Amino acid sequence: MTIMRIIIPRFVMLFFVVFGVAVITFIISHLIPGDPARMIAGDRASAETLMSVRRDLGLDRPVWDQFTIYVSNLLHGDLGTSLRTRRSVAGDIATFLPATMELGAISLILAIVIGIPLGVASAIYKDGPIDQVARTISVCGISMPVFWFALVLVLLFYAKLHILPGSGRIDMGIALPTRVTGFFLIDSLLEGRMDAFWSSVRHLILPSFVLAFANLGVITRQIRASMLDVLQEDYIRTARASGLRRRVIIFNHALRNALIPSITLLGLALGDLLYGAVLTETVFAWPGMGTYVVTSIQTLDFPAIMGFTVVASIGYVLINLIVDIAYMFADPQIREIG
Amino acid sequence: MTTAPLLSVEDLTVNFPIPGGWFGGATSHVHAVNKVDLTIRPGESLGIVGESGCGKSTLVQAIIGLVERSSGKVLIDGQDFHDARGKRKREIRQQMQIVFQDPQSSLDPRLPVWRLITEPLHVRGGMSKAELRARAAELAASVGLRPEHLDRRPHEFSGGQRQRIAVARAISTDPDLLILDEPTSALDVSVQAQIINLLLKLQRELGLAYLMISHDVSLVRHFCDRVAVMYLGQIVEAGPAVQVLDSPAHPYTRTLLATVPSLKHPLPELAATRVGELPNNRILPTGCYYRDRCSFAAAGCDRPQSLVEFGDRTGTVAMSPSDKAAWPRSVRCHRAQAGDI
Amino acid sequence: AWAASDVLVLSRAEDAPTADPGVEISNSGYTFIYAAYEHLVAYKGATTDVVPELAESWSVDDTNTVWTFKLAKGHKFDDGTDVDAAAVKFSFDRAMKLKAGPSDAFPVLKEVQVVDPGTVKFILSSQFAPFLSTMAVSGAAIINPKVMEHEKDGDMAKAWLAEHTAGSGAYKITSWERNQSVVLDRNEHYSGPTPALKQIVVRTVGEISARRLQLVNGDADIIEQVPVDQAAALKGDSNIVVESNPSLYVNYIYMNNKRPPLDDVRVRQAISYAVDYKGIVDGIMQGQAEQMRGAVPDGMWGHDPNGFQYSYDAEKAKALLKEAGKSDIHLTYTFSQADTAWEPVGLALQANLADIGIKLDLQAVADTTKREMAASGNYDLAPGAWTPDFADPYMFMNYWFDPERMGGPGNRAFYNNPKVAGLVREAASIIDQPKREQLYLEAQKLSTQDAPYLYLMQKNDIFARRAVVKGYVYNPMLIQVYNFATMSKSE
Amino acid sequence: MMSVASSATQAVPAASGWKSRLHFLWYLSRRSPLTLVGAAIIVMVIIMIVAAPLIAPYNPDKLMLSARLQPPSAQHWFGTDEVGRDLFSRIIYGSRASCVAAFMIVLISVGVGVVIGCMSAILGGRIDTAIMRLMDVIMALPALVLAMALAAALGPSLVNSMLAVALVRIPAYVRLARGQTLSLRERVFVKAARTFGASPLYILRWHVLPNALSPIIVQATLDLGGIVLIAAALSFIGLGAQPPTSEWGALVSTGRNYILDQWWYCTFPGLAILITAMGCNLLGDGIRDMLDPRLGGR
Amino acid sequence: MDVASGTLKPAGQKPAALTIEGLSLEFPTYAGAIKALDDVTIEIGTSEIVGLVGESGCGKSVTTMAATRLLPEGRYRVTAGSIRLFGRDPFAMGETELQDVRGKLVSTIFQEPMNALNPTIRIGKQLVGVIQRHEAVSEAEAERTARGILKDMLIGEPERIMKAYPFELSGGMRQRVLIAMAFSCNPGLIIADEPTTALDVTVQAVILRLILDRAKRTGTSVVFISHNIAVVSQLCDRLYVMYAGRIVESGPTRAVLEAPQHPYTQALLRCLPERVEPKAELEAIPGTVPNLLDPPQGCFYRPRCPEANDQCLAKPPSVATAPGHLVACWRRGAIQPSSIMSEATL
Ligand SMILES: Nc1ncnc2c1ncn2[C@@H]1O[C@H](COP(=O)(O)OP(=O)(O)OP(=O)(O)O)[C@@H](O)[C@H]1O
Ligand SMILES: Nc1ncnc2c1ncn2[C@@H]1O[C@H](COP(=O)(O)OP(=O)(O)OP(=O)(O)O)[C@@H](O)[C@H]1O
Ligand SMILES: [Mg+2]
Ligand SMILES: [Mg+2]
Repeated sequence: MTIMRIIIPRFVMLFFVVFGVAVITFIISHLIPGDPARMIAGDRASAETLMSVRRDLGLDRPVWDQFTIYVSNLLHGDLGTSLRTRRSVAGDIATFLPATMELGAISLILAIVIGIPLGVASAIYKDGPIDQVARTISVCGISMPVFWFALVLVLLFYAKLHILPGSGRIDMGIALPTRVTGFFLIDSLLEGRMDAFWSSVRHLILPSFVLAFANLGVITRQIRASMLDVLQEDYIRTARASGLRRRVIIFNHALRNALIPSITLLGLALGDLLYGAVLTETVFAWPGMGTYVVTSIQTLDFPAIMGFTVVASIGYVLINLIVDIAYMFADPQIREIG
Repeated sequence: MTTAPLLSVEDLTVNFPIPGGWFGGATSHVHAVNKVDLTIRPGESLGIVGESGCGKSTLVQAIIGLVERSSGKVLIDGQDFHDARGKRKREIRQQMQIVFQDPQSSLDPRLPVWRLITEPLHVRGGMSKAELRARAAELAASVGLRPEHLDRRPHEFSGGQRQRIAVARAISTDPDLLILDEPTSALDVSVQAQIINLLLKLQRELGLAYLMISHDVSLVRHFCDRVAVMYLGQIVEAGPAVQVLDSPAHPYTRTLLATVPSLKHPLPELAATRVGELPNNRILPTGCYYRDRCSFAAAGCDRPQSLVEFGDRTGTVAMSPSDKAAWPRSVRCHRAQAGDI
Repeated sequence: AWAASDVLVLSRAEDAPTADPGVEISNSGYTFIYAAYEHLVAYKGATTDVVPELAESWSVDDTNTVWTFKLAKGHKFDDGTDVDAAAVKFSFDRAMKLKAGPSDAFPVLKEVQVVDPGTVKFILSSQFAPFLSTMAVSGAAIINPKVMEHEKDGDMAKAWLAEHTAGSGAYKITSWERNQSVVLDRNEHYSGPTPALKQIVVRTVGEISARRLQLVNGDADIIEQVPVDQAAALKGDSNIVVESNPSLYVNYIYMNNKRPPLDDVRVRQAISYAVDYKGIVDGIMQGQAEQMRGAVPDGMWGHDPNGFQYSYDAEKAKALLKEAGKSDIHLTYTFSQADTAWEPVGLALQANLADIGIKLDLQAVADTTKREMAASGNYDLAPGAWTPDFADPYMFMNYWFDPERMGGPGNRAFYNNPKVAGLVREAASIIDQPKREQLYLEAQKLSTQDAPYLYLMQKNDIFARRAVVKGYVYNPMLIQVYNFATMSKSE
Repeated sequence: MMSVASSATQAVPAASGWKSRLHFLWYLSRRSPLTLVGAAIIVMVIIMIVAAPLIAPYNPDKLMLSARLQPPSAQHWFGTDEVGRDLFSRIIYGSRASCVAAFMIVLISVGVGVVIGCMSAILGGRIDTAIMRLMDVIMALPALVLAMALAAALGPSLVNSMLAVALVRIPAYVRLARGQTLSLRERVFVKAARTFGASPLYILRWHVLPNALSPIIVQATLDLGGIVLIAAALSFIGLGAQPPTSEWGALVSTGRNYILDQWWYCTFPGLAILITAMGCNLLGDGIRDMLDPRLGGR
Repeated sequence: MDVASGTLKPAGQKPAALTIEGLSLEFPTYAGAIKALDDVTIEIGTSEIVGLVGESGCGKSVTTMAATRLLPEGRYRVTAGSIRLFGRDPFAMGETELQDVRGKLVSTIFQEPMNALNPTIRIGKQLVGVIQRHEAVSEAEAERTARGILKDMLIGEPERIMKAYPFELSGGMRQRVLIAMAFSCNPGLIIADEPTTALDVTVQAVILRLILDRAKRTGTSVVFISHNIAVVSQLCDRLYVMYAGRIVESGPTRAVLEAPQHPYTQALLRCLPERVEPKAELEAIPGTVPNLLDPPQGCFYRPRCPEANDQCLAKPPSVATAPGHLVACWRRGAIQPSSIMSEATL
C-alpha cells in the first residue's frame, strides 16, 4: 500500500521524464549543424544521393511529423538507427550495456566494500591518523581526474610493469565466451571456461579500480559525515550509557542509521558512475556504452546519442525508484506511515 | 468595567488538514482550536494555560495571522486585519506584536541588533536608516540594552539579552497588545525574573495589554490579571487568575494544578496524576471533551458543555461575548456549576 | 600471448561500421569487403592498373557506353554456388537501389544485363572514362544473390550484410563482436590457392599506446593508425617493421574562394607562399610526407612531376598582399580532430600567417560539423583529406575543380574557373588516356596558379607489423586493405 | 558525544579582531591541517591565474618545431609538447581557462539555481510543481552527455561547454535553494517578520537569501572541485577550450598519445587538475566543518 | 555522623554509590580551556535520592557524565580529583569493564526523550538488547523481563509497545520506555539528567512518580538533575546547588530550601514568582553567569553578590553550617539566611 504510494507516482514520473528527455534531445539534435544524410552517404555524395538518404531517414518530412514518429517509435522501443554503426540503436545499446554494467557493478561493489568500512573507521577515529588517511584517500578519490588516473595506471601496470592488461575485456588470443548475459565473468563460468574467466578478471582490475576509486571517495566522505552525525545523536549516548558493546553500537545502532541518508547518495553515485564510466571506458578501450556514446558524440551520431540519453535517463529514474524503495525499507518511519 | 475590549476573539476555529490522500488531498483534520471566544481590555493581561498540544500556540498564531483560521473573527480595536489589504492591513496588524518562546530562533542570526529591533518599522517603510537607528537606540535603552550592543549580532548575546531584543522589537510599533508565547520557558529562572520585571515595567509605562501562554502556573498567577484554561482547543475555565488558580472549579484545572511542581506541596501520588495522554484531536469527542479522563464524569457529561458564568445555576444559557467581559468567572462543566465538585 | 602462426591479429582504432559493399564507404570496412568479396577486376600488385579477377576478359563498344564482361569459371561463393552473371547484375542493381554512398562511383550506369550465365553487359548513359577502374572499387563487389533470404522489411539484406559476408573472396566473417573483434575464417570454396592464414582477427583498440604495446608484446601482428611519433619510436625494435608507404592520401586546405578576402587570387597566393611547408613536413610529419605538387598526387597517372609548387617565401607573400591592397586580414581555420595533423598544422599556419600580417583563429568543431561547414561554404580555411575511390585523376581533377561539384561533393573551395572546368570535363568524357593526361596537366597548371586550395602534403600510409608477417603487398588504392590470402606468418 | 549546552545563557565572547582570528588559524592548523593545505592550494592557483605572465618563463603559444617533445630540463621544467611549446608555461596559463571556466560554471549555476529555487519555493503551487518537474527532467539527463551534446550542438568551445555544465548543475542548486527557502520559511524569525506584515519579497531579500547563502556557498566550493574535473573531462574528449588556448584537460588529452615515450606530457597537467580539485574539496570540507557548530569551530 | 567531612555516611557501611572528590575538569578549545568543573565534591549514598540544581551550563551534566565517562573521549581533561563508582574508579577501568558497569551498576536517563531511542530499531529489541547485554538470559526471558518492567511503568499494552518504533510513541511514552530501560538491569544508581524538562507538567508528574516509586522500592540511588528547584524539592532527600562549575551549597533538601546559606541559593529562590505578590517586582540576580573560559578570581559569584567584599577574592572553602549542610561562602555568617520556605506550606 505505502509501497504503491511511492511507486505509482514514480512511474508517472518516469514517463514524464522520458518524454521530457525525448523532447530535449530531439530539439538539440535539430539544432546541430551536420547533415545525418551526408554522414551516411559519405562526404562526396551527390545531391541526388543525399536526397534519397534523407527520404530514407524521414528527414524530408516536417519537423513536427519527425517528432511524432520519433516519439511513437520510442514507445515501441525503437530508438532509431545509428548513423555511424548503421545498426539499430536499441541493438547497439543491448550489445554494449552489459560491458558497462559489468564494469560498473564490480567497481560499485569495490567502492562500497572499501568505502563503507573506511568511512566508518574515519568517523570513529575522527582526527586520528586513520581519519587523516581516510580523508586523504577520499579527497583524492573525489578530486582525481578519472581519465588521467586511468592513463597513469595503464602506463604503470601495463606498459612499464607488464603485470596487467591495459585495454579491452579479454585477452587477444582467447575466444569470447558465448553470450548469455553479456557479463564475461558470468558467461565464462557458465561455459566452464576458466581461461576466459581469469582473463576477464585481469582485464577488469584496472578499469574497475579506477572507477571504484572516485566513488570510494564519495562514499567514504558521505559515510563519515553521516556517521559523525549519527554518533552524536542522543540514542547513541543512550546506547553507550546502557553499556552496550562498542561493536554493537557502531554496527547495529550507528551504521544502520548512517546508511539511510547515504542511500540517496548511493543513488546519485550510480549516476556519477555512468559519467566516470564514459571516461574510463574511453581510456581502457572498454567496449561499453561509454565508448559508444563518446564516439557517437564525436561523430554527432544523433540517433545514438538520443537513444543513449533516453535509456540513461530511464536508468536514472529507475535507480531513484529503487533508492526510494530501499530508503523506505531502511527507515521505518517512512515504511509504516508513508 | 465599561472599557471597550482591545482584542476580541469570537468563535475562532482552526483546523489543519492532514494530507493523506494519494494526490495530496486531505482525508481528515486536526481540530487544534475549537470555537474560542475571548476578550482582552486595554492594559490587561490574559494568561492561557493548558497542557502541551491543547492548541495554545495555534490560538495565538491564528490571532496574529500566522495560521489560517477556519472560521471566526479576531477584532483588534474593533477591526479585523484579515479583511484589510496592503498598508491598512499592516497598520492594524502592527497594533499587536508577538514574542516567541525561543529568542535564539526568533531573531535572524545575520542581522545586527538595531536592524532586528526596527524590523517592523522597516517593513512598514517611510523611515530613513538614521531614523531607524535612533529609534533602535531608544528602544534598546527601554529594555535595558546598552548602545554598544546595537551593532552586534544575536549570537553574541545571552538568552536573556536576546529576549530583550525580541521585546524591544515587539514594542517598536507602539502596539496595544503583546502576545507572549512562553516568553521565558527557554530561560533560567534568574533570567526569567529579569524578563518578567521588564514586561511588567513596560506594561506600567506603556499601558500594554498582554496575552501570555505559559506552562508555569505560578508565573501566570504572578503575571496575569485573568487566566483561561484550555483543553483540546477549548477554553474550559476562565476568570481572574488568583481565583481560578487558587480555587479551580473545572476538574481538568484541578488535575493540572495538582501536577504542577511546586515548592509548596509534595509530588502527587500516581492516582492523582492519572491524567494519561491528551486525547486525539483528529476526531473530536461528543459531549464534554474531558469526560474520558474525568474522575467526576457522570450522567449529563455526554452533552456538549458550554462556557457559562460560574455560579449561574441555570447552566443552560451561553454567554454572549459582550457579557463575558463583565462576568468574572466562567467554567465549562455542568457538574462544577451544580456544585458537585 | 602470441597468436598461433596461422592466425593474424590486426589491431585498429575503431570498429568498421559495416561490411556491406552496398553501404560501406570507409576504409575500415573495405578491409572486410576486399577480404570476403571479389570484383570483376582488381588492382594489379602495387599499381593502380586493373587486371581481371572475376571477369576473364572485357570489351567496350564504339560508343564507349556498352561494356561486356566474360566471367571466369570456377569462382564460387562461400556457400558453394557459382558466381554468375545474375549475381553481378544483382550486386549492381542492389547498390543502385540502395543509393547509398558507394553508388556514387557509378554515376552513368544505366543498366546491367545478363547475356548468359557467363556474360554480363553494362550499359552506360554516357561515355565515362574511369568506368573500368570503378569496377575495382569496394562498392563493385559481387554479392551472392542468396542474401535476399535474409531480407527484412525490404532492406535488401542490409541489416544482415552489415555484419556478415556473402562473397567469393578468400575469407568470410564468422563473428563480429561490436567494438571488440571481428573474426574472419577461410572460405572453403575459394577458387584461389588455399591461404596460409587460417583466421584473421581484427580487434578494436582505441588508444594508440595500447595498440603499440600489443604489437610490442606480440598480442597483435599488425597495428594501424600509427602516428609519426610512435612510428619513430617503434623503428628501433627489430621484431617490428614500420610500413611507411607513399600513399594517395593528401592533406590540403580548402580556401573559401567565395568569401572575401579569399576571393582575391593574390590573397590565396600570398597564403600559399606564406606556409613553411618544409617545417610542417619535417616537424609535424617527421618527414613521413611530401609536399604536394598540383592536385594529382605522385603515384597516380596525371601527376605532373614538373608542375609548379609554392614554396615558403614570406617576402613574396607580403608583396602579394600589398598588391592586393588588403591589410588587417582576419581569418578562421575550422578543423576537427579527425586527423591528428590538423591541429598542429593549424598552429603552424597560425604562426606562418601571423608573419605576413594575417590573423588566424583556430576553431575546433566536431568532424561532422566541419564537413557540413565545408560543404555549405561556411568557413574561411579548413583542412581536408582526400583519397581516391578509384585509380583515376578524375577523382581529383573533376571533383576538386568542376563547379558542378561545389560543396560537399568535392569542390569545397567553391572554385570556379570556366577554363579549368572545360578542361576537366572534356578529360572525363573521352577515354583516350594520353589525351586525357594532357588535358589534366593543362588544367592543373591553370588551377595551381589560381591557388584555390593550399596544397600541403601527400602523406605516407603508416602502419606497423611484426617482422614475422610476410607477403604484404602495398597498393596505394587500398589503404587499410590487406592481401590476407597471400600473406603468411613465419619465424 | 554530548551536545554542548543548547540554551546558551552564557554570552559567547565576541570574536574580536585579528588576534582571535590568528588564534583560530593556529587552532585550525592543529585540528584540521588538511583545510590549511586546501586553502594554500587555492591561494597558489589564484596567484597562478593572476600572475601567469610573471611566472611563466615562455610564451605558452610559441611554436618551436625544432624542439618538439623535449623531456623536462632546466630550460623546460615540464618538457615541451609536440610542436615545441613549453609545457610549464602552458600549464601555468592553462589555469586560466580551466579554473576560470569552473568558477564561471559555478557562478552561473548558483546564480540561476538560487533565483529559480527561491522563486519556486515562494510562488509554490502549480508553478513550483512545474519547475521542480522540469528540474527532475534535467537531473535525469546524464550530466556529461547533456554537456557533450550541448557543446556539440553549439559548437565545442569553452563557453558552450561551460553553459552546458552550468545547465546540468542548475537543478542541484534549485533544490538546495528551494529546500533552504522552505525550511527558512518555517523558522521562527521568518514567522516573526510575517507578523509585521512583511511581503514575501521582503522576506526573501532580508531573511531567506542571506541565510540560505552560506550552505549554498559551501556546496559551491565543494562543487568547484568536481567542476574543475568535469571541465577537464570535457576538454579531454575534445569539447573544451579552442587551440591554441592551453587547458589542462586538453593537455592530458593530447598528451596521452605520447604517454609511452613522453611521460611528462600528460603527467603534469593531470597533476595540476588533481591538486586544484583537491584544494577546492579540502577547503570546502573545512569551511563546512567550521560552519558546523557541532564540530567546535565558530 | 562525620560532620567535618559534611557527609551523612554512617561509618562502616558499604561504599557509597558515587563519590566525586575535588573533581576539576576542562574542555580545551581554540579559544582556551573551558573550565567546566572546579573542585566538585559530591557523594551519593546507597538508596539515596539526590538533586543537582543550577542554571543552564553550570556543569550538572558534565559532572555526571564524567562519573560514567560518557564525555567525548579526547575532548576533555580531568585536572584534579577522583571519582568512585561503587568504590571503583571509572578512569582506571578498561573499555569493556566500563561497558559492564554502564547499564548494570549505573544507568542514565537523558533529557530529550524524542531522540534518545534509536529510530530504526523496535522498542522491544532495544530493551532486550540492553537486558541481554548484562544478564545471561535467553531472549524469551529477556522479553518477559522487558514486558514486566514496561508494565511497571504503567504502559497499558507492553506487547504493542515492544513492537512499535519510537516515532510511533508520544514523548511521555518514550520517556517511560527510557526509564524502563534504565531500570531493566536493576542498577544501583540511576542518573536522571533533566528527564522531564521536555515534557508537559502533567506527564512530568507521572514520570517523576514512576522514578521515585521504583527507586524507593528497589533501593536504587538516584541523582536527579534539574534546573527546576520545585521539582527537586518534591523529589530529593538531599541536594547540591551548582554555580559556574562549583558546588556552592549542599545539604538536606528541606534545610537548604528553608534556610539557604549561600547568597546565590537565596537569590535563586527569590527569583521564583511563587512567593511574591502578583505583579510585584521579582528579585532578579544582576549580571550574568561568568565566562568559564576566564572565570573571576575567588568566589565565582562575587561579581553578582551584593554582600561580596575583599575576602571573597579568595576561593571560599566548603564549610558545614549544620550537620550535612555545606556552604562555600566567606560571608555565610554575615548574611541572614532568608527563610524562603517559611512563608510557604512546608
Ligand atoms: N501546522 C500544523 N499542522 C497540523 N497540525 C498542527 C499544526 N500545528 C499544530 N498542530 C496540532 O495542533 C495541536 C495544537 O498545537 P499547539 O502547538 O497549538 O499546542 P500548544 O498548546 O501550543 O502546545 P505546546 O504547549 O506544546 O506548545 C497539536 O495537536 C498539534 O499537533
Ligand atoms: N563537549 C564539550 N566541549 C566544550 N565545552 C563543553 C562540552 N560539554 C560541556 N561543555 C561546557 O561545560 C559547561 C557545563 O556544561 P553542562 O552541560 O554540564 O551544563 P548543565 O548544567 O548540564 O546545563 P543544562 O542545564 O543546560 O543542561 C558548559 O559551559 C558547556 O559549554
Ligand atoms: Mg506552543
Ligand atoms: Mg545538562
